Amino acid sequence: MTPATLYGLCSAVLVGAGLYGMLVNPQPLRKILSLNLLGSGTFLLFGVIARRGAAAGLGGDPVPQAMVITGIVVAFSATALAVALLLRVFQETGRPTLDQPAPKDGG
Amino acid sequence: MIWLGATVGVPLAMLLACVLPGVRYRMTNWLALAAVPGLGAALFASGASLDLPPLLLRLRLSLDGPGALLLGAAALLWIAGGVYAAAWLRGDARRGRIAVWWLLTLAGSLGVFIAADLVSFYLLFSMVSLAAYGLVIEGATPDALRVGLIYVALAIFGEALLLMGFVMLAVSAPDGASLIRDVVAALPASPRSNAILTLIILGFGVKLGMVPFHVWMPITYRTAPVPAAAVLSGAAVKAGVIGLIRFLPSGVALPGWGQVLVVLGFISAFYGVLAGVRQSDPRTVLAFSSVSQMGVVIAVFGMGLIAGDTGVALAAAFYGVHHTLVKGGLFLGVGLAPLAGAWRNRLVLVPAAIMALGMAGLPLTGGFLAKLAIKPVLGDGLAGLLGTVSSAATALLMTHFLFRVAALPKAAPAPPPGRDLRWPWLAVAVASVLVPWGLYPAVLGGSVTYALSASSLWRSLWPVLVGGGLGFAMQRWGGSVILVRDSNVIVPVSARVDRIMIGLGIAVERFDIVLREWPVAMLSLIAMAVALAVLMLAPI
Amino acid sequence: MIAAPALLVLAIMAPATGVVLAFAFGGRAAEWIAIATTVAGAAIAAGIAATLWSTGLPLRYVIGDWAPPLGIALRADGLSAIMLLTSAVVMGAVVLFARETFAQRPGAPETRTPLIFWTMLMGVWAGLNAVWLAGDLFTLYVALELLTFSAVPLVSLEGKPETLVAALRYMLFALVGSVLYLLGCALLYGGYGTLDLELLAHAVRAEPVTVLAAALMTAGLAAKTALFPLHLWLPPAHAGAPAAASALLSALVVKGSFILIVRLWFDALPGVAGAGAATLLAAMGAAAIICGSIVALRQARLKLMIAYSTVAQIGYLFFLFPLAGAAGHWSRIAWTGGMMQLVAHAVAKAAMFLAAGLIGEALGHDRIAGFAGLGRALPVVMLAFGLAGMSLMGLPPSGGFVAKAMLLTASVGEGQWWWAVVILIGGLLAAGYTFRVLAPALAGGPVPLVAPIPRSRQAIVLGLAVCALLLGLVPLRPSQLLEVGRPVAMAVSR
Amino acid sequence: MSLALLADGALVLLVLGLAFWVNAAASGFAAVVGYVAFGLLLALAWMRLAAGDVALTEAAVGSGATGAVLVAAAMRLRAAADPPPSWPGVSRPSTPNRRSADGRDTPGHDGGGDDLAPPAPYSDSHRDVPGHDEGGKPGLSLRLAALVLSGLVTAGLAGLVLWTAGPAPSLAEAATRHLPGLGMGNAVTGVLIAYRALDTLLEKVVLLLALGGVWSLTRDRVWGGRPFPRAIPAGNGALILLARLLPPIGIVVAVYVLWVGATDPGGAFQGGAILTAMWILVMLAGLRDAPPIGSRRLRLAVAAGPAAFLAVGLAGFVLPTGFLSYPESIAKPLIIAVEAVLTLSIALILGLLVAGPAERPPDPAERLR
Repeated sequence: MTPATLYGLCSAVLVGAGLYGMLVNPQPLRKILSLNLLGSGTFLLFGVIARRGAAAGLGGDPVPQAMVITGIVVAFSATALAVALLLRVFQETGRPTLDQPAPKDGG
Repeated sequence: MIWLGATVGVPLAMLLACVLPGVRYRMTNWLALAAVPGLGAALFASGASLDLPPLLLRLRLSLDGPGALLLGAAALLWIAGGVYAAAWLRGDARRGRIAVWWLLTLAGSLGVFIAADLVSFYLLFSMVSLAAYGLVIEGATPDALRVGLIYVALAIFGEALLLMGFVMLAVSAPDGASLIRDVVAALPASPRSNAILTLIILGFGVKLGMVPFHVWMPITYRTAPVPAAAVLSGAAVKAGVIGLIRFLPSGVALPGWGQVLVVLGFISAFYGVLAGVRQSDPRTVLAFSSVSQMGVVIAVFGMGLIAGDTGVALAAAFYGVHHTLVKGGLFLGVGLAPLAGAWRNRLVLVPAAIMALGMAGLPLTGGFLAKLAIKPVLGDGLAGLLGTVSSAATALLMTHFLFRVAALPKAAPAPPPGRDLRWPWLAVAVASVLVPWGLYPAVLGGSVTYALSASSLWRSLWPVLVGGGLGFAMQRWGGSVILVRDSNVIVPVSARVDRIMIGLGIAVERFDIVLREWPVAMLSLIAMAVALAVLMLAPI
Repeated sequence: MIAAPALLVLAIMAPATGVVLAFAFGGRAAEWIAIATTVAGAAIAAGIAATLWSTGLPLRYVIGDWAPPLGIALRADGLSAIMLLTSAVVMGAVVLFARETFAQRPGAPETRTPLIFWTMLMGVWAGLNAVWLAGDLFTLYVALELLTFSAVPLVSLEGKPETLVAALRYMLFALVGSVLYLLGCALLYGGYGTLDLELLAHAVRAEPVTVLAAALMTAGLAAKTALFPLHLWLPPAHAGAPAAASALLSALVVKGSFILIVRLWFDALPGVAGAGAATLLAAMGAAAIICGSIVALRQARLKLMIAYSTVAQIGYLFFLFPLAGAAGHWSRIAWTGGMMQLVAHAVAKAAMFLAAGLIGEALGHDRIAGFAGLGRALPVVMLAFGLAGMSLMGLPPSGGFVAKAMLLTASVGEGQWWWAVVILIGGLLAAGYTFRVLAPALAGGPVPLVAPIPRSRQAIVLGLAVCALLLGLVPLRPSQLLEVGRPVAMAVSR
Repeated sequence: MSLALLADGALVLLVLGLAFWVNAAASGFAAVVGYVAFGLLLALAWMRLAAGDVALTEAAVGSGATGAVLVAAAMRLRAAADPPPSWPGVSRPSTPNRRSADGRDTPGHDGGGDDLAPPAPYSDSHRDVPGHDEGGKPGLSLRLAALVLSGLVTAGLAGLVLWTAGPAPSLAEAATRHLPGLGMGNAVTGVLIAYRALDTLLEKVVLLLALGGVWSLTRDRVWGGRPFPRAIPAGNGALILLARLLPPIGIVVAVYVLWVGATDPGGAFQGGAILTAMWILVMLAGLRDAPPIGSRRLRLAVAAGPAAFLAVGLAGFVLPTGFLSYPESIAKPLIIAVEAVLTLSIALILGLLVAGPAERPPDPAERLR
């Protein structure tokens, strides 16, 4: 058992936990959190793969690491946008919910 | 050949001109011209063919004997119908739109007779079937819309069957073949031949009003404006006849399929009469007569298929020519009847009687020759007997029809209708007699002497007498036996179909709502990933 | 004169630059930047397609001269070319159409919707072109996110509660899809040390790591494509967006993730998926066609009906996997047919949504029951709607007919006739929902319109619908342009 | 080895424990707090995986900035449940639904004919009480199925991790080989700014679009105005002190992080995130108001970084190596310059993403025309 394997297993569990939370949590904010867990698990898998690719004096393969950095920033932007949407939904309907309100009349 | 291109091209060009509103509203006056190139093609271009040059699609138009017969008759009817429509629609606010649908239907109707490859045949066949929708609903009443819906649903259903059949034909054909002739030649040897024949027979059966797909016919012809009903019942239906001519294997005996066709054909032939005599609206009666007549044509094809007879195409086409002119003409006459006032007997009823009983084979009429032409195909056995009985039945139905026309309410002491309504009607009536007599010896190679022999005259006459007599008797004394009413099974049936469909729709919608629940959709997503992985791993 | 391969870069960078500039200058500038981008983008797309057409060879551009696997290559094959062209056509129409809706009055203070609309429009385009051209799975991930991030604000642009909720649902579900896709990328990188499509194609073996990656990525992308039953987000999102945006979303955006599945199965991981998985995808597609069409028939509102029709039409695309998977004539037919469906649906659906937008503006509502007499009030719009519907039904002559006829041919030719039955039933149902709109519109006297609709906007919609019709002139045989850069034997199955 | 492994094991257990907490916590706020802690621990894990750059990013962006967004959201949602606002400057959501008060808050469905109304979804709408975090979980069978299926995914991934325990294919060698030509020492920065610069460039566009997306949620009448419901009053001594003391240090650190990014862990994102943190601190302390989103200067500054990157990329067309390549002689200064501008823009964008859409109407003078 190497540390990389250990973190690999951790990432597998995080992915599962994220998926489960995404499914069962009814509140959108909690869904956003679960989504971040899912994302973290995915990034961690990149990290494990990078670690296993350590070579040329580097502690890990820089390519997947760079991808993770890009990924984290995208994930943050996603969180910010989703949260902003959620807050606006809350402002408009008074409920933080994913239930589709009936559309009003209009083209 | 210029004529072939113009047959489809001229109506389409006129259609394009309708983009301009000014032209559109005047177009009704020119409708008759649209079919003139078709007539020209039938007269001068038989045997020609034309490859359309566009870069992308390879289409071929060509004209053979049966095609020319049907094309000529259809073009004649479209011309007469066009003149009639111009007068009929004068001052009508809807005339612009009717002209558009008319031209589109016309292009398809004439085009199917000259389409030589699968794609252009399907295209033109769809055109005639679907554009007719616009003519049917022109009344724009809720009833017309309902009828239009039933019509178009069946038409599209038929198209779907045909599309599948054509695709299977193309797949079975040698590489790259797209001409109907080539793909049909490969049909009997195809492992899918049974499926293909089923699809094709059902697909064209819808067009021909084959029972039980006939339901659209009576309601449609009653709803459409008179000139439209005339061209639809006379010319447009023949797309189904040319379809069977083109797509049933010729010169190869397929007795099993032939028997199926004969049975289906005679069922339609007799059902049409039985249902028709119970109708009060003469247009509905005519529609049921179409069901019956097309049934006879289907039976003729069946006998041809049993024997592997190559001549059946010409015989069926000849029969079709007569039916085109008579049926189209009779509709024009029905439209005229209420307007004819005091002239009704002279102007409408007498010619109508000759034409109507001609359909049953009244000697010396065109129909007499039509019956003569299919006689050898039906033979002397059971089919021949049924053919004779169906002639009698037709005579009965037509007698009923004539009485119904006579019973139409008269419009107040009106002057005789304008010439543009009278002439096309009379012209078609005359053509329905003269054209068969002209074609019979020339095209069919039939012997006029034989036709005029006493035995053949009598063989044709007695079913007419029996049927006509029965019909007359029924009118006088049988009113209580045969309940004449404007029955329409369609509406209750279609309401029931509606209920089932709506129930089904609601069930699917309910299902959809459950699937769109967030947890359910997420579950589907993960399940899909797992299932894909399992399926992909399984063969490893 | 720019070298042809450089056009690949410009195809992505032109709209990306547009986004940056629109942000920097805002206000009225955004609209003009979008228009300039549209012109440039169309020229670039045409240039790429023309090059491919004349040379018959794919184009390739290595970014910064860093060859894969370390660097990234852009690649244009026949598929890219037609998608670039389709995007350019639809974008052009949408831009022209939207100028009225999202105009910024000169001199007036900047308002919200125009800036956001024009910016996101260019964002969508950048994302799409990146999807069509990128040759690297991670670049494709970023491209997908470009699409999501620009599509979500378009959905909620009007700020009504139901559209906000729709946008949130869309966003969250799409993000799950993205993460699953990214997870697959990680697995593939771990297995083969590259994410370049071409290098992967040579390296992959059918082994657990590849299979798991393919399964996760396909599922994630299917979620973003709204493949039934993963379509929970599509109907409210596409129906709630402004018409111009709906046209983009339905016509193009869902196709982005679909093309990515195609890239995965046919280009990057050939021979991995197998017939079973292909059948599963097509079965889901079949369910989409049947259920989506039936539910479309039940809709009372036009835009929801059109959105459900998108759910159904997406289904046809997935027949590509069992039909185009093997080598041989029928596969090539299926390939062309599937791609024709992609293009024809894009054009026809855009026309339909734009027509729905005009109808909504003219009537002030989009209840189908209230359409009586519309045929007389808005003849050109209803004609466009009818022509687009013809293509969806698969009636000749139309792009939809060519697509469906070829898919039918392929399914009969390969002995998988059950797909053919579904295609035919789908055509009947499509006819049903189209006529449900057309029939009342053709009847009755003219209805009063609450707003006049300028001729020019009607002409745009009609133009698109005529495009869908003209696609029907494409011959029913494998297309050479579409096969540029394709391996001779496109094997999905082993 | 065993001790280190033990430490790793403990860290993993902690991370997983927090993950479960995030999923299962009773209130949304507690879950968010758990998530921030989770992010910080994850940064440690990244250090253990020898990924210093990622660790920095995770700590600054993944945990810090994301945490800020989530905490603010949780507070706002909670504020609706407990009337007194618990965060300075954040009032109750302005319109607890005047529109849906007119009886339209029945669960919606999207369709239905006029004749036969379709069934209502069996959704959990009635359980959605404003501000209440719990309730409305799907039924037991659904949860079991979820457990089984996500368990299967985990098992598949875990199986792969165990199966392929050996060294993975790596591009480390190739990545280091070309670094001298770029004048860089940090391979991760090399990947981000050179080898895979296209991804980075596109991701900048993603950031811009995300900002546009957040701004699009502004109400029309306050378009162009400033974020936050009202200006945060300068009060609260400790916060002010912090906000005065930290930023100068933070800026120095950020510049340093950016600078060393060329050779050591660090770079534009990390530096930008630190700047963002400082900026948010200053805003929260009420020392500086959030800028109006309609400000021309703000827009230009936000676009400057991506624009500079784009410009340098396009300038590459004059070189034989093409788009997004750097001439070897000036590679390093060029890259540092681009990164510097990028850092500024990133800091702004991240900060604005945290601040959210505008909620106050703009001064007429500051409206963009």
